[in-house]
Amino acid sequence: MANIFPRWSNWLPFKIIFCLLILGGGVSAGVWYYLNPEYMRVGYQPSQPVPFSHKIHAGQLGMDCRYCHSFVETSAYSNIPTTQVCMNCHSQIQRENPKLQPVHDSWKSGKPIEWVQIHKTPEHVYFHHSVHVNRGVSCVSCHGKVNEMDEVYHAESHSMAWCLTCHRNPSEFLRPVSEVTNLDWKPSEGKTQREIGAALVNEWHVNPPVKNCAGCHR
Amino acid sequence: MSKRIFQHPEEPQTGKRYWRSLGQLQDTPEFRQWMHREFPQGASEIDGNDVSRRGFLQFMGASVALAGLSLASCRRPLKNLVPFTKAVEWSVPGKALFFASVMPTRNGGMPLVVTTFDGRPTKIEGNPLHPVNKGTTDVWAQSSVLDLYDPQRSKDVLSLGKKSDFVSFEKDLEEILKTSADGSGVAFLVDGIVSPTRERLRRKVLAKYPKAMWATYEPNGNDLEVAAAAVAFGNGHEVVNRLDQADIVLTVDRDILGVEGDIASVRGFAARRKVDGPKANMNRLYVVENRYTLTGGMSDHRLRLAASRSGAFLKALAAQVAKLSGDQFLATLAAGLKVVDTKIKDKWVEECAADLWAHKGKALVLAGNKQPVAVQALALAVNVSLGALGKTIELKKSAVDASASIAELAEELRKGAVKGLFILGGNPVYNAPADVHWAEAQAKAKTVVHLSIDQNETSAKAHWHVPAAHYLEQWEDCYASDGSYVVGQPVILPLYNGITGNELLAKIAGISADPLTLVRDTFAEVTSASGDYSAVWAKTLKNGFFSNASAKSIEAALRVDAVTKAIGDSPAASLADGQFELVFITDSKVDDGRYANNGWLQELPDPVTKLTWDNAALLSPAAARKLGVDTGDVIRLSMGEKKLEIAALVLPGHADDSISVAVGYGRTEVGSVGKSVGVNVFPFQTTVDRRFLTGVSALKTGRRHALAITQEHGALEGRGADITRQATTQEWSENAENKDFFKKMGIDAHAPANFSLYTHPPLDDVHGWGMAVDLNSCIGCAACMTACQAENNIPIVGKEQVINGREMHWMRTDRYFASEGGDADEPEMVSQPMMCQQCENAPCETVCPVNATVHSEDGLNVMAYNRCIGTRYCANNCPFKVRRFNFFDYNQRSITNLYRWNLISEKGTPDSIQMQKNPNVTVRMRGVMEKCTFCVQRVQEAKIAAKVKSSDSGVQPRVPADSFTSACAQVCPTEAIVFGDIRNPESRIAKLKEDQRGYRLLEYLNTENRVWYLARIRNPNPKMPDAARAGSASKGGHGHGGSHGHTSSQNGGHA
Amino acid sequence: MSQSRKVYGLGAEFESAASLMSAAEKIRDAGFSHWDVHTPFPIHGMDKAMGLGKSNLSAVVFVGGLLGFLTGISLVTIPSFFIYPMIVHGKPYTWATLPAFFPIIFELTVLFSAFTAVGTMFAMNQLPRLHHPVFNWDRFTRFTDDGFLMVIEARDSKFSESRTKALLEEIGAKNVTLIHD
Amino acid sequence: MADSSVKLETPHELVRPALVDHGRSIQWVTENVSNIVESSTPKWWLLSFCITSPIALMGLICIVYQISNGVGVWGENHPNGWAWDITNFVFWIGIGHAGTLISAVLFLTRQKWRTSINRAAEAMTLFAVVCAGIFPAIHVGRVWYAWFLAPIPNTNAIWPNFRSPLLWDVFAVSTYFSVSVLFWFVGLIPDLATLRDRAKSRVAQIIYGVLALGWRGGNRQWRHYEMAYLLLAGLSTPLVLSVHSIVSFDFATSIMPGWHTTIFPPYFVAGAIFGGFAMVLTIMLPAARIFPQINDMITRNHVDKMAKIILLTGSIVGYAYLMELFVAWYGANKFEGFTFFTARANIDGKGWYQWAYWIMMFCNVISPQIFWFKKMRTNYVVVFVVCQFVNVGMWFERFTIIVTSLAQDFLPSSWGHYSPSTTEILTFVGTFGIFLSLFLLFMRFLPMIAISEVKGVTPEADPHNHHLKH
Repeated sequence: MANIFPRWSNWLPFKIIFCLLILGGGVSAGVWYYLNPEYMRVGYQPSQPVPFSHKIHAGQLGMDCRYCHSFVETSAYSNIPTTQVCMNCHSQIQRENPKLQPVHDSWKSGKPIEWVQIHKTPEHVYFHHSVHVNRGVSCVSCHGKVNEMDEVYHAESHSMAWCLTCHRNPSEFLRPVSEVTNLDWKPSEGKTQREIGAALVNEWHVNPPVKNCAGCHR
Repeated sequence: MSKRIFQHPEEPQTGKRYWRSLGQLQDTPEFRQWMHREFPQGASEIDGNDVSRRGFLQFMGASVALAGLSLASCRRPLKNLVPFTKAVEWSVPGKALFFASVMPTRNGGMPLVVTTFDGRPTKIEGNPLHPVNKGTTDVWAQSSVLDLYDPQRSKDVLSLGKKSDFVSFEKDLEEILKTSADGSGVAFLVDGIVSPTRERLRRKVLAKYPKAMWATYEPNGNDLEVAAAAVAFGNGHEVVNRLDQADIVLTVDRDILGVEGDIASVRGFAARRKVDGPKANMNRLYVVENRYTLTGGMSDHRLRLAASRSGAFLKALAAQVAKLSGDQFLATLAAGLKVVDTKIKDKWVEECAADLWAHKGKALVLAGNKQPVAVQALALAVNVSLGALGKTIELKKSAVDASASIAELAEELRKGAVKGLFILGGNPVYNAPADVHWAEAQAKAKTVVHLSIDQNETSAKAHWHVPAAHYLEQWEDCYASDGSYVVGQPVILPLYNGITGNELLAKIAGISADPLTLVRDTFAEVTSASGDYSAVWAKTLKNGFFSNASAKSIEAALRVDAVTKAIGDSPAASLADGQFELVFITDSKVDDGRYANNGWLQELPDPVTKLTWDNAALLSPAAARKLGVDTGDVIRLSMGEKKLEIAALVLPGHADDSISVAVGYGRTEVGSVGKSVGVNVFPFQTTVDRRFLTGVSALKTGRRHALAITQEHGALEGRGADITRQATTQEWSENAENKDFFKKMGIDAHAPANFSLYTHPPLDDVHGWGMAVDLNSCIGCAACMTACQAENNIPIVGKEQVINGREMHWMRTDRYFASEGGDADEPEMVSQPMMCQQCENAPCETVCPVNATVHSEDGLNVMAYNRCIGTRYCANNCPFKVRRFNFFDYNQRSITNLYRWNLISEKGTPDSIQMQKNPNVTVRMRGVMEKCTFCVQRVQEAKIAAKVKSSDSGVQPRVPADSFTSACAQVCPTEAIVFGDIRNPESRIAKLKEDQRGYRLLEYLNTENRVWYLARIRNPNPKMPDAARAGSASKGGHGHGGSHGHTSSQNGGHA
Repeated sequence: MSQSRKVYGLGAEFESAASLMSAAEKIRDAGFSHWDVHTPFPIHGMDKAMGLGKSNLSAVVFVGGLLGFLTGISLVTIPSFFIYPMIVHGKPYTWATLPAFFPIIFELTVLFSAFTAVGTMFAMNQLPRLHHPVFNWDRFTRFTDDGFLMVIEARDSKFSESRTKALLEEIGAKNVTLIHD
Repeated sequence: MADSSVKLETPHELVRPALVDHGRSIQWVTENVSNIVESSTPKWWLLSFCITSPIALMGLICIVYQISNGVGVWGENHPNGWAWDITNFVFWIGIGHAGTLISAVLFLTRQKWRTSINRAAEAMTLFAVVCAGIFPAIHVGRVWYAWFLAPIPNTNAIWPNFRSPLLWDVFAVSTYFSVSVLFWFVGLIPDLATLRDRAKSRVAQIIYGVLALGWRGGNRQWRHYEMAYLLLAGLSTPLVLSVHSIVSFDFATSIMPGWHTTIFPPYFVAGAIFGGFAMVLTIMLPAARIFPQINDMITRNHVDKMAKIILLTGSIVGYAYLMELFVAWYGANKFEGFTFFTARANIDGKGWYQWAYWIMMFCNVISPQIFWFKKMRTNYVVVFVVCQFVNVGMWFERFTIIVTSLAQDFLPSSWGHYSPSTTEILTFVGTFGIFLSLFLLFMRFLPMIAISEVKGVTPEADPHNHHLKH
């Protein structure tokens, strides 16, 4: 009887295995990279109905975050400002600017401006703004340098692992409560973030939930 | 990642919307309309659909409209944040607002504080400032929030069953009134709510139409009690029972702690059950009743006796009391009461009377409020003889004028004298006494206007049906049972265009004023305020009530002649041997049928029978043997022409010659929840036989009917000393110094000390949450279960799934019947609330393969729903079986099509039901395990508040002692459940857990529970014939509570 | 099977396991090194008859098993002890609690060992190898039925077409055939 | 033959019965085993497959329905979080023990009679493990999140709980399945080579050729092959013991009365062997009837030995049952006592599932006692009937353990009955369809007797038996 298989078939199994390994590795790497909040969320920058520039308002004009997001210190939610808030200034300033037309329209008609949501907490996660901003977690830690964004984008991944980096090690992120809305804050000369943070953790008895699932999942 | 401008494509108008389809099938015009009215500034512009639960939360500051996910935006769906255009006062997105309000009930208003999130009420609590309930509520108040959102509530004005509108109705209303200038031919039938504004408007209406007829009907009302008080003390007198003043209480066929009492009685009783030691002045409760009730469950001595023999019992008792007191008059009265049988246990009556007499001035006898007037009057006479007047019973002036009865109104109707009939609330077509033949009578009226919150049997037979506003939707007022004036503030605009009865009355009286003005005017009248009373008003609104000085108790003497006459005129109730009496009991859930469409109430197990979604014929084991039936067998009850087929439910401790059936079931014109639930027994009830009907025969039919009973097994199986520990006052006094007396009972008496090979990981939070449940004051009313359901978004599962054993209640009230010899005829009843014990060494945790349930540093067994894959292993390994599994997608699927193939059946919940959900608690999906969390959302909010308060001050954030509590503890009318921080020495729980009576369940398992039960104390009268049986529930088997106590007292020194 | 192709070796057939065994002893003694016997089942004692020692597969499997053991220990301890220790059932994460982790460590040890054993066996046996010169011998397939075959490879230094053939026939071989590559 | 008569006769009681009857030659073995695969599809096979495969399909449809609607379509409820699902899992996984046990343990203990049954038994093992694996996989509420069980780094930074017996199960069952597949496949290689070399059609040549991996049967290959086989056997033995021990830990490490028992691991393992052998016989006895030619390889001697093992393990199981009762009495824990004496044995009439307990007792303890008699052990009908009792009894053993402990546990208030739903029953029936379909496919396309191993135990294979070959 002759050989059933030609000579080249001897390498075939190894070639197939090699290809499968490459494919499997590629798929894993792809899933790892693409199906990750780091990819899925970071960089999301929808266009908004009003080309509101945080860079101008919070950056150049130096407005405090809390002027518009007024309930961030008291509520779980950081509210989106009402049209009224816009009109506080824009009834006087830049009245003719066509970019502001939707705001004026809203004010006149009473129809709200429909902003596009960027940061979305999953339904099973209970994030509380006020407890963070009142305990020295800056806006910039989660939202990035909004004061440098013309149009806001998703700056951080907001995955659970990402949350835990701070919950496990708050000293890497904390700053004095007065500097929370100062997005450009840097540790003062001669001190590192870790030193400042560690001192604050100690002084304020900071003890974020780490093992307590119910801290965020109720 | 580089920044990318992301241009969401235009959403196509007909685009498929499949991203989170929570409410999209419910894009009903009503909902849109409602939103338009509620949020006129903005929200109406948003599509009404796709409002997810938490999305709704963001409505005020940031409403969310979800758009369909089109292919071009596969990265993430477009979601909009829609703020108001103008800020709304008080509104902070994400924060709850609390409003004081009141729930009108026939026993007076229940003062409330309503929690609202962004304009939608989600939870009801008692008003902590009000002396009547001190922040506690009951089952019905808790469930009423679901009624508000009932998607099947009445939404439209109906004219002869066809949709109409208010304009046409008003036109017709004028027509009716035009025909009768003086009110002749106009009649009103109202329910039993005591509202000052209604009273004021009534007078206005009657002033304008002096010949109009005003009748009241409340099927489960206390009209006979009022009548008895009128006989005894004169018209306009009402009796107030002061259980807090009574050392000895005797109830005869009166479920004073259950459906025939009010929260004031319950709290008064419980106040005397809070014992800190064997010397405490605990009251003693004698109960004579035909079936086990919550009152019977709390009794120290219980005599089971057919309801129709109550008169005979009271006769015997009165005779005894008369003998002891030498009160000749009482002796005459007792002799005057006609009774047929004398099957009363003489010794029992003698000793009971002796005990009452021995506590003269501190004794209270309560007769059933639906017993014949003569019986009730005799009971009042006994009380007078016992010196109760002014001490354990007080008299007050009735807040309402006397009205005609429904029978009198029916008579007028039959005469054809009534042209326009206004029925405000109620459902007489369904629940009027049979001999009134109401439906027939009502048909005689030319025009019938029916105002009610739902379209019921009466609406179907009325010419006009007008939707009523829920009490949370409109301004109302009430008198609380202490006489204080309570304001009902609306917390939401009427969802379905309902109006109040007051509005209608005002219209008839020709007053054009909005409901607020109507109430304010009444307020001015009640408080006799003159000039600018806005400050008083504002304070009243804030506090929710105004203490009314005019509600003080009054004095009156017993009207000897009237009582003698009433007793003499009363016919004898007879119960022949071999026949049954049929007892009409007030249902603890649907009441007179009004709550039939409330899923929470339908699924709430009856505190005694544990029956859900049904009513049944309760009978004793002996009667069941006699009829050859068991639980679930359908029996036929017949009385003359009337026949009724209903499933039997064998209830230990029931009187043998008695069958009890709850009224309020078998509604026909009702929403889908209440449809074909139970059997209607109102056709058996007559104006005379309000409580019982003698001479009923019962027959086995041979058919079976599946009853959904949540607790399959009611016996303790000799485990009473392990699970429900008890001692008598005597046993306790003997062991007063033994710290371990209650801790070493049952298996714990001889199990070796626990030890572990491991050191427990530190639970090092500054807080440690714990709970104590005082079994001595817990009456088992199940208000905690409903509160938990409302707070924690617990779904209902429907009758079929309850039968399958899948009810979702996180906490249950276990009810055991136990007796030493297994005597099912004379058992003791014990109730025990059972929730997650939050074991420090939680057996459920280690078995979870995915770490979905772990422990928090503050001592909670926490459950991360989103991590759960649903192996159910944790539930299996829970010794208390308190974990609940979502066998189906109860929040996405109607309970009627759970078995339809998922892929082809409808999903989604009505928006209005979603609006009830607590935004701070995850709504769980199918396949997920859930359980009591000690209301971790409240814990977290409290901790967050403490942290926010501490901010950068450097003060250790710490939740102040007893500054918040769990939903079950908050609602508990007897304050039997106490929740708090065991690490805070000032908290109540820290003290209670050290109580001598404190024990933890199954201590020998070393689970280190965080729930401490405080053992129940029985206070038997040693002279009573049944005194030796007291506490028998925790005897039998290995664990004899008492005797082991003695053993452990010897061991105590070594331990 | 053209004659011009390279010679792979000589194939020979024997009557029984016993005769093959004695033939193998003789070939061994003749000092051949690149040869093999092909049998329907492993013949007890043939290793010795061919002058082969014990397979050293077991040593490799030990290493594989050890790797599995270490993987198991790391897998169960690193996340639970170091990355995210949680409070579960009141039990600490200390080495004293290792028994509770042992089942997984054990299973991984077995799993790794088994895969190592099979993988190494394949490697040592050069499997899979679908094409092989011996299959060119048309009587070769008898080894899966009841044939007791011997193949001496041409690359053996002692190999000589004629002399080896004679040797084989002398020790009882039948159907001695030249196998081409 | 005449020469040997001169030698000393071995006393007849010490003569080991031949492992292959009628002195069949090794060529006969090749021919008769391969023939089963090579002959045209028999009618009975088509008929059987037409029955089993729709049943399997029905099982799969039930599974899809259950996954899409929720676990609620089963009968599990609140006290009874597990019932049929885990009963079926343990039942199947128990059956899945016999194959590896026969292959590995009997191999290590040099029980050569194993050779004719090990292939089919191993195949049965694999298919039983497939059926077993279905239940824990689908009994979870959210199957699509079952990947949470795998220790993969993830953006939630959460890991599985390595101390959960269920996770041990995941590792044990998947390891067991993988190792069993390897063991089975390694054993198959020489026989696949036989089929390859006998194949007539090109397709069969390629399929069997690829599967045989180019096996050449050289002694240099056999040398490593045998070592690998020995090592796999050595690894499988503790593995097979560990798997059912770990399955028993699901119960033993819990705190439920009736579950919390140190006796469980050996008791479960013995029970698994017991039930597994019964299932092997359940399948092999009809097979031996259908294929008379294999009767010379699967002899009465084999059946006798397996019946003895059933008797032994059945008695161990019986001992365990009695010991549980004794400990429950001696331990004086009322909850334990209740579970055993009331919930299971129902001596006071308050138990709910006494029928399951007494079926278990009769089938597992009483019925195998008939195997004390050799006549019974070698009567195929009796053996088959007893094996059916054992199969039923072992199912009820798991049912008794799981349901009685849950239905009536610590607090009487939470007690609740359990009854299976139609979907649940059909799913279980469906797994029989899957099991039998797979086994039929195996019988049709793979050698159901280990050809090379059987050849190895024929007298012909003895290299010192010169005179037998003529």
